[in-house]
Amino acid sequence: MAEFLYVTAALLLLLTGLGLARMLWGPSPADRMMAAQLVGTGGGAIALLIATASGATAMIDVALVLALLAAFAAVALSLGEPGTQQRDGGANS
Amino acid sequence: MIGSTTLYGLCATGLVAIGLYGLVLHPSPLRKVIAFNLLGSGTFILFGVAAQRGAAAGLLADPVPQAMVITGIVVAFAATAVAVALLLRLVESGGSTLEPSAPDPQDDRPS
Amino acid sequence: MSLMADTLTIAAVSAGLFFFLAGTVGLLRFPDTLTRLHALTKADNLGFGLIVLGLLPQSPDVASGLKLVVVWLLVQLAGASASQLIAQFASKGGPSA
Amino acid sequence: MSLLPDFALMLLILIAAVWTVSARDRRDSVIGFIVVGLLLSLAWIRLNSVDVALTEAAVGGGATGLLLLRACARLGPNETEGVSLKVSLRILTGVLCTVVAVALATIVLYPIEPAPTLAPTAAAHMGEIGLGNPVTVVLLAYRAIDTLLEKVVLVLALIGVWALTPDPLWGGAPGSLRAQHSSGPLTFLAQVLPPVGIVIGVYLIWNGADRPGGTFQGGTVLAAMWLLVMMADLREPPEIRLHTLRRLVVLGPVVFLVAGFAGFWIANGFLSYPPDLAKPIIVLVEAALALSIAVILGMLVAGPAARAPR
Amino acid sequence: MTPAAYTATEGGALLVVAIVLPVIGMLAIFALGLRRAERIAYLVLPVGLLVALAIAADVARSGAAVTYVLGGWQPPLGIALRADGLSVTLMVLTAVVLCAVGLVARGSFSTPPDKAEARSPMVFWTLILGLWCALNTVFLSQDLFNLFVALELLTFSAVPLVCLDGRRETLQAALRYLLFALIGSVLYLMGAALLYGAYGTLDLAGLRLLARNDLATSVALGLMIAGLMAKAALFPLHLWLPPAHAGAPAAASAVLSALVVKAPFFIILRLWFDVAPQPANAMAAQMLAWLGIASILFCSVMALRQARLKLMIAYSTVAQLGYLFLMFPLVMASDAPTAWESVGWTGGVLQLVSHALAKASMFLAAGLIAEALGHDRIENLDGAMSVVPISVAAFGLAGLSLMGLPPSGGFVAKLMLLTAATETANWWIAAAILLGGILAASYVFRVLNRAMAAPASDFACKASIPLYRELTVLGLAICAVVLGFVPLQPFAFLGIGRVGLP
Repeated sequence: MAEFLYVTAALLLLLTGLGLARMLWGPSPADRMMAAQLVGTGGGAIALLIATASGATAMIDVALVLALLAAFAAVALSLGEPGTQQRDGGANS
Repeated sequence: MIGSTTLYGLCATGLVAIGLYGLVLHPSPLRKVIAFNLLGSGTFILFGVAAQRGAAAGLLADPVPQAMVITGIVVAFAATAVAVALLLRLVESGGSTLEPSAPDPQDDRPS
Repeated sequence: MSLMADTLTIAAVSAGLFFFLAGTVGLLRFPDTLTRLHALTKADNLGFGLIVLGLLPQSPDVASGLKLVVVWLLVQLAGASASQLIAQFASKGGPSA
Repeated sequence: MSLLPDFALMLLILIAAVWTVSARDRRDSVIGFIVVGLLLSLAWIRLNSVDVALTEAAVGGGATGLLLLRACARLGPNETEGVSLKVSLRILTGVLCTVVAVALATIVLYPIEPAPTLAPTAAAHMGEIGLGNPVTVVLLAYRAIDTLLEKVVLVLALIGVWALTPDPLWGGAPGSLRAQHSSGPLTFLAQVLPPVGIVIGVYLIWNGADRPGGTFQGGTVLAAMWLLVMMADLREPPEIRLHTLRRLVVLGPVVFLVAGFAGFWIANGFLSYPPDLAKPIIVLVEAALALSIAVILGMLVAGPAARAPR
Repeated sequence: MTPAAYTATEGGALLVVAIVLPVIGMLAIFALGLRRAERIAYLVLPVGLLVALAIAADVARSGAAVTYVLGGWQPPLGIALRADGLSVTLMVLTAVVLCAVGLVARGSFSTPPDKAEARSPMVFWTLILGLWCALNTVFLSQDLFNLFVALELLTFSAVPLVCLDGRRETLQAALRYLLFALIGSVLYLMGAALLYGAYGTLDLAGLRLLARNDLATSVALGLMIAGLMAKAALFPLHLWLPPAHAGAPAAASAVLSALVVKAPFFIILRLWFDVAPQPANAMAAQMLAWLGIASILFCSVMALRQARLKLMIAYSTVAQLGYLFLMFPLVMASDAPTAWESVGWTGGVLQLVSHALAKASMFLAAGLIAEALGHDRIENLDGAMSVVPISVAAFGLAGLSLMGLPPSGGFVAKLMLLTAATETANWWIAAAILLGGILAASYVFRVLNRAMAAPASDFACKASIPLYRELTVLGLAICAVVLGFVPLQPFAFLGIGRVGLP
């Protein structure tokens, strides 16, 4: 069973890696952020798979933190403006 | 035969080289700070490799370098925070954040 | 019992992997930002859920199983919020170049 | 087992790193950096350093990304920033980086055998502390002075950030972190996630005594929850002159120092613990430190005061 | 192969106090938000000086290093603190300079009576205390990673001091300083990672016993020294220093120039003489010396060309730091039985100490002159002598040390270096020392000439300076002069604790 889970983790890593192409291609920041999102969830899943396969349950906590903070990058991205040359100087005035 | 630990050592080497390149050459401080973080990550992985190679006495990895890395990550975050605050203040005061000698025609001044 | 659990694990995890594959393909192949987003989040969340489902029978104790479920719930929540935020972000500036 | 997955992970990290340095737009670069951080936490799992993986997940994926993206939002997004164009300089730097990389790679490829390690020594003395997580024991007992001084570094960094406050605004609150357009999903997230996050943060701190986790990981998670609430505009950042805030910031270092000095009376010297009391003392110190870390990290991201005190 | 254990000595607990006391003061100022931040600082400064003197007395009396093992955990697992002759010398120097700076800064960084807390006093005093903790840790710690944390403490305390006034130029200088410092830190840390991978210890004494002459060790030490060079502003990595040190308020500049840049140099000394496998690499020593020579010549010429007094002094700092790096080949080529019995080593250390005193005095004097005249343009210094005569005198006395004229600590230091250079037939180094002295004389006299000139008819004094501030500055300058009466030979005190490590 462990072997199967390791192989799945490896395949999932490859898929995540393919998703990175979207980060390179873009074209908009939203597209790139999606790739980051995929790495976050995919990474969480990989951590869970390795944790179960190796029996090191502490690794589940890594997935827990990854999942908890998965939306953070998207939230932070939405602080800014999507594309135009604008400055968020008003936020602190 | 190269072990997986060695692979991560090579990964650290790559991160160091990439980070160093960006840190020296990028004219914009924000990009320098990002490159500094890459360089730092590479360095931390070097500690991680030492930790993994030092697995012994029933521990999966030597805890001492791990503790050092955690301390290092905290310090790197603090450095990033100070640098970011500094460069935001610089932009707000109307200054260019670019190195004065940089040939880049554009600067961070808001339009 | 163990055989049944293993079969469930293999089936569910494989299905999860398939949905991840679908999500990645969608992310790469779909023509514009919003459809890509849709494909990614739907497939991702399903995929993640199935993998968690598959891992549940393998978890050594109740606490770990519980944590798996919490992780799944968090990913659901994060996925839903993040996709909406990204969609809002993308539509704010119109289709950007 | 096959090396392929590790090789793939290494390749992905390097690709994301190259993108981070070479992207034209600075926000793209930050996204690249977040991806590197997420992938690195997987690498740390593979290096059997779960404590570090947790830290990297919390900091690389969360705090640093937030800090940098917020900076991008305030700087304005669309400035093209290529690498400096002077060819001679680029070649020189390239050569320098290659030399460093080759030297490091050679050292990595021909390690000392058997690898020197402190693991046996560290494991041998764990019984004197009574904690199960060796990394926590290193951080709070064997090398406690590093941790203590690192907390001082955090306080100094906070002072350094606050020092950038324009004089008339001193004592006031940092600028609001909220997004320009309030949005339903964000508010929802900020209402639902923090209770869970606080539980997880406390769990990480508590768990850190015996299993991977600890003050910094837990504290970062707590800080992230606080920041989320501030970003959703459910709370404003506090004024930096507030005494409560100041006291929370120094709470961790002060408790640590008191525990350290207590060692002169109840054990044999500064930062040493009596074996039967070691665990409660360390857990107490960890709790105080985590609280301070959460407050400091949140305020570091929030930045210098931008409004006059009320 | 386990290194000999450290044994905690009688007064070892004082070492902890030396490190922790400033932290307590800093946290107190930060947390209490007192009406007058400086009150706590004035409490901490004299006590800290007494602690440093007590440790020095202990070392002098026992003739051996004072040691403390933190938490009772033996290195390499734990961390040891150790004060030898060199470290206590620098600790006392630090305490003296900081106390003097504290006195002079009272005029510029007192909390206004109508406010509960003001920005610049609060920031200044907390950061000065943070610096003190960092410096004492650098001088005492025996662990390379702990030294990294100390270096970071130093960076985080020093950078905000540069941009205390919030002007655009100083913000820019601070940002550049921070970036250079960060490169330095990360290179240092990389070296530490390699050393840990090679030896499984970062304890100085342990490394000294184990150090091999192999690739990993050379690369590690090379990276660390390169990183520290960036922090110590050795040519050509000095670019950050002049704007940063010139932009900071005078009291902060004094600390930055006198003490902060010395800390990375001190760690280079430790690495070179306590860690590197002996004999050290002769080519590396020559290279450091050549960079030192370039620092001396290039930055002295730059100092001559500056229009602003503080910028001139800042360039002079880089030049004077260059002298420190001359000692490596001189010590290597000397035939003294140990490094610390050679004339070159003593001369280098003496140069470090006398420059610290002289430069602190000079920056403080420049600050007072600028306060009195309302500007620091060298061209318009006429009349300074009539307004702040004591400060101008202090500037001149401190200048003696920089030029290397008798009687001054700088004279003895440079004479020792010169002797060592001629003894070991390093003629280029000897020539650089002489030429550097002539250049220093030109830039110091350029200022003094203007300052002594009769005031212009429309001359107006902007502010009157209390006598105690001027006298403090003069006191520092006199200390630098008094160092000139030490005997011209290696001092046994600086060698205490260095034989038979640990």
